Amino acid sequence: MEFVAQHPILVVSIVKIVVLLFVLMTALAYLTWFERKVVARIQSRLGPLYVGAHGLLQPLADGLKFLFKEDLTPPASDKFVYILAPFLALSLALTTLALIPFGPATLTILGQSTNLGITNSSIGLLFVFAITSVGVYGVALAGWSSNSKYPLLGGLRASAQMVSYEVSLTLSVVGVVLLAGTLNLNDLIYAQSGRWFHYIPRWNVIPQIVGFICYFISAIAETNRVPFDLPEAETELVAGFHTEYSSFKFAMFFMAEYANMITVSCLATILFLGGWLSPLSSAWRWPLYLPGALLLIGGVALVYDTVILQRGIARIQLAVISSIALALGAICLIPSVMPIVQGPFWFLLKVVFLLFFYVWTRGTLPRFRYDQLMDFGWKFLLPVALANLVVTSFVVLVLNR
Amino acid sequence: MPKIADILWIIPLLPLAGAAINGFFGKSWPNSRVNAVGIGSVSLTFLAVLELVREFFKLPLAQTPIMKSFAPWLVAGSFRVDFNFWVDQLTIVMLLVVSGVGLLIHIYSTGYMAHEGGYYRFFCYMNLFMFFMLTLVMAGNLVLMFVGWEGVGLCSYLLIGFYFLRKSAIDAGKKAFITTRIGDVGFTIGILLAFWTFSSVDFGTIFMKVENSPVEAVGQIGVLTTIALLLLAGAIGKSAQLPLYVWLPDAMEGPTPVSALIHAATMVTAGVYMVARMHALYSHALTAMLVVATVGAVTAFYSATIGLVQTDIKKVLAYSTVSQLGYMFLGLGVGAYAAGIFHLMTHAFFKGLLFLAAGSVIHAMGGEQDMRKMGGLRKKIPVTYWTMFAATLAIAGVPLFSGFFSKEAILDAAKDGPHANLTLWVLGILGAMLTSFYMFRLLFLTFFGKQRYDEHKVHVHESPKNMLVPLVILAVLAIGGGWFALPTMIGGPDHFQNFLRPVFEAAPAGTAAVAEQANTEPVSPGAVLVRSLLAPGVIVALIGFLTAWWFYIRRPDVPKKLAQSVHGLYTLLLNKYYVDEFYLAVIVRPLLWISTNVLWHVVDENLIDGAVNGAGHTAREIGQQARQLQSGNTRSYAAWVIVGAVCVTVLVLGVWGMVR
Amino acid sequence: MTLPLIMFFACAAIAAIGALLVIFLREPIHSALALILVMVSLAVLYLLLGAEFIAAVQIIVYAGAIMVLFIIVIMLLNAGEEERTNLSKMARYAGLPLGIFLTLDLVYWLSHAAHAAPAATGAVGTVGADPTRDLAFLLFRSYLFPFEITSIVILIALLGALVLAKRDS
Amino acid sequence: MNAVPTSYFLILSAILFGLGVIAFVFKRNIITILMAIELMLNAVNLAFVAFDRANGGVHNGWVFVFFVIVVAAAEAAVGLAVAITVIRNRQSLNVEDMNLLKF
Repeated sequence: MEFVAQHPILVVSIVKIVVLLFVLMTALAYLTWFERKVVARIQSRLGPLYVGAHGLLQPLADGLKFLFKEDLTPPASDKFVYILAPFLALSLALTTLALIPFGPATLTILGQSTNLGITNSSIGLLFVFAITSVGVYGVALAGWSSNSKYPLLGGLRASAQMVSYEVSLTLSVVGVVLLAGTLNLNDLIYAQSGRWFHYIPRWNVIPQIVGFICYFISAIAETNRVPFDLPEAETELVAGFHTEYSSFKFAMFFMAEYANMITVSCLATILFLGGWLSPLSSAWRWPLYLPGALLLIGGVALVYDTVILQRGIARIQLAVISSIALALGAICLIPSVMPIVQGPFWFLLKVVFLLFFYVWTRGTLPRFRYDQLMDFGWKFLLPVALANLVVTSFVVLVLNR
Repeated sequence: MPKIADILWIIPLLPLAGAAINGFFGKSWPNSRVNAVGIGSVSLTFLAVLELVREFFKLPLAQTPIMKSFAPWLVAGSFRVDFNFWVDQLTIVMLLVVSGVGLLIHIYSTGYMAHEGGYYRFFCYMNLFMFFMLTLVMAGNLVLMFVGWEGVGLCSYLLIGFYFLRKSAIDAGKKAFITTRIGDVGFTIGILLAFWTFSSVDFGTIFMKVENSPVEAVGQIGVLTTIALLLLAGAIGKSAQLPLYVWLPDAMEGPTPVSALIHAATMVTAGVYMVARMHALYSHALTAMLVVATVGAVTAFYSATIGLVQTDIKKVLAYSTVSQLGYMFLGLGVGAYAAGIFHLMTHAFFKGLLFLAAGSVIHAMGGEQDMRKMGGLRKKIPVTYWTMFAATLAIAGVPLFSGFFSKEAILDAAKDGPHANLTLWVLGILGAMLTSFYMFRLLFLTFFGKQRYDEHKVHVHESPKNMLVPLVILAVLAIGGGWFALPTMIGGPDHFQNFLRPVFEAAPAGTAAVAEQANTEPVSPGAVLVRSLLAPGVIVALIGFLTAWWFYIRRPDVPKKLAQSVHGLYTLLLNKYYVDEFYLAVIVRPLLWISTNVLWHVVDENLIDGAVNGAGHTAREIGQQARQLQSGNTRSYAAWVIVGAVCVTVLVLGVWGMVR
Repeated sequence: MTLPLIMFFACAAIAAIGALLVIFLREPIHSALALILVMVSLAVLYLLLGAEFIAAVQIIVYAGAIMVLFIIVIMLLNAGEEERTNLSKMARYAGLPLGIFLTLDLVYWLSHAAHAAPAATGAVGTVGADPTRDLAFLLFRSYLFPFEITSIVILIALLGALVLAKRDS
Repeated sequence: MNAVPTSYFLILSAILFGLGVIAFVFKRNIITILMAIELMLNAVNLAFVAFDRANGGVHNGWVFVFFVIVVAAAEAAVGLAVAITVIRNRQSLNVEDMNLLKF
């Protein structure tokens, strides 16, 4: 016990990890809900509706279903690897988030000032890439260990695709690193603080627009999302690498995928959209109230919804949610809390925006053919990223002169 | 413009370039372009030489000879050979002769070879020859000279065997090459000995050291004499003296311009030039001098006798060349170096002319070389006739013609020079008589009397311009080439010898000879004139002429009678004293036998092959055993790698540990 | 017993075990996984040595690229269990003892070398404020030429691999 | 907190290297043999980094690790390509079947 006392950092980290994990899990669950809703709207459907008000309990139902389904393991499969694969996938996907700073270093726990994020490595960015690069194994091993045709092909495709797009992913980011001159994610964000002409925020999106686009495209590919979701192309190989998986192992892959989405979105936010920095001029004071105000408005809206529209169980549920929203709004308006909330608020806002973008593409774009995919990755994306890098470095050189 | 003296190497390099260009690209070129390259290069050389001469005359005597080293060539310990050139009066003369006559003969060849195959090849070889000859002449040390020496030998071989489809031509080529090589063995040893003695091969050093060493009297064989004799061996081979003259007559297998340039004007005189160049050495080795003189005189007489009865026009000229070379050696041998060189020059003119004229005759007769099938050509080909006539007068030593002066100078030196030797002089005189006889015989047989050829078969025609022009020029030279010495006829100085004096005055004998030449007892010019006109040489020349006239114009039947009456002698002469047969029996056959039965079947097959095969066999045996290691199993290899690694670690770390 | 020591021993144990597994597992893919395990633990050790950058590169290149390549190849050839043939006497009788001997030898000497070398500087971490920056300067200033050469090496390897593996049809 | 002595790392690297060597001899599967090589390289890298820390100052050791990694990547690419071709022709992964290169 005194060992722990010697190392309070451990305690702090553990606390942060637990909190983050809890938040993240819920986020994952509701990301699925979000996606289904949005896609439904795009396809002019209603989406999940019956489980709870606005289908808000749908994720919960899904989770239960996954838990209670029979867990099949193909007899011919390589048991160890078969089981290992999904754990690998999910754990790696979650690990990445440990490096994401959600807000400036303002929090103080157990006398230790720490930032809103689990670690703050001096080369955080590299570690993020390191972990994402290892993320391939989950898929590949899953494909191999199932010892069946479709998964094998899916796995091969997935690994090939991820390896190829990782290259352009990394390259597209180097521009930003050049501009900031650091690999530390916090410093990367701080490097974007400031304004052009007092109003336009100094985010990297503007100078690095090409890099941003490259990054986002390869990020989609990296996470095997539409239109790059060949590894699980239903029409060609049933469900790709996780064909043989069922119940909770499948769920793990599922969660891993969404976790990855969140990760890359967070990264995009940090690298290109100025992380937790507020887009509004710090000269004004009213933006400080924004989070609380929005939450209150949301809560009020929910109350109205509860009272007028909903009936039965949904009412209770919505009542709970709306009260939570109102409470949170109230907390956010407390002066001491207000500044702490700013960072996460903007951060999450941006991430959500990017996630919406993800879903949007899925809703609209058709799937690539495999050779097209490879050609696109190697013959278009990579050169563009390279060119961007060259130009950027040249400009940096000139400006530093 | 840089002074030629500073870029001497340009002179030999120009023809080399020509040779290279023609050799590489000439095959597909029209004759005109080949001419442009071949003749262009040579004429440029000639101009360069002229420029050099101009500069040379501008130089004060103190600065001569010009010695320039352009690059180190062979450097091994104390042995050092440079590409260095040596230009003095002697070199100047040789340069002028070589490049001038060479140029003329090149021009002549364009006409003579016009219809031959391998035109470009011919000119390539000719240019190459020019290159080597110029190197030989300008060389500043023995080794470089030897390069030129061997080079011209090579070219002569190539050109003799020019019609390589004719076996006789090839054999003649081989014969020339091998015979001269025999002499060159001596030459090589001579060079080595020279280096061993003087610890240098540069002329400058050698001459200096020689000057400081005592003169070796006759019969005293010291190192200088040995060197001189060894070098002489090479000279004898190259200049076709007894006993190595046999290759020259056969060399007539080559095209006539070749005979003119190489086997009359330039290459064969290389020996003479060499001896003259090394005169310092010879003047200190009197035995060698004597040998030189003897060889020269004997050869002069001997080959003249053979010349008497030859029927092939070129053969006659060949033997006359040999005998004339003999005269040159005689001159050198009696210490009249200048005279020898003088004769060399004049001979280059008139003998070159004779050959070219003969070539023109052959050309006219459509390839016929036998004089018995000619005759009465005087009207048909006047230019050739007149030029040849002039040349004949020159070689016969008729007063006022070039040959006269040079030959007289030599004979005088032989009669009452410092190394005078009456027997040799007598031989010389007799040789001179025979010379004039066979030359006029040639002239009469060819151009006078009734035609002995079939009018309808052979269409006699004068040669084209580009052949006649060189003839005429050479004729002028053959007549006037000797007029440097014109004053001597009235007791005046000999400009040629005066010009060469700086070179030879080093040699006591030479100066003596020259001095003697300069002041014969001061009597009235008229007396001197009379004496020189009544010189024995002139008289014998006259006798020769009259006999020839008697035999072949007045009484054409006499020769046959004579031949029958002294039949034995006649056949002996006709078969050249059976020397070739003798050599064949005594030298060639045994050599062949030995090399076949001993060297080949015993030494080569058993010893050498045995050794080589044995080595291979052992290697294979070892390999047979060792290859078992290579199991082809990668894991074994891996294991071996580890073995190596262990050895290295143990060694390195162990040793390192010890050290620490 | 301090935190770094604990971490060291943990990772060392994992690495050693992983290496052993590489030897004893027969399924190539299992060996590959074991190797990945070794690499990752090595990466952690690098962190312990304050070489963050190297650690990251270790994971990105080795675990993220090279081993992925291995696994893809294994999947392509779908390599099964390796059969235990024993054709090479050399490997059988010389290989193991020599290998072990080499190991012990190295252990012995290296431990001594360490004693010879200056004792480990106190804090985990490095001298320069930003070691990564130092490394960058080293790579692009002092070692620029070798660096460029390595790029050429990579290029050649790329082409070679392409030529070799391309099925000529 | 005090650091881990350098010699520990070195010993570990020695052990790993030795295991790599043994694997190199004892595996029959080409691909595994290539892995063994990778293992050895890793061991060497560890030694490099350890020594680097021991010497402190400028991080020359890291640079070498860098180059080693590059070479390893190249080696893996080419090696696997070779392996693939060989396997295609011999229809076997066992190096002991690839014994044509002998005598």
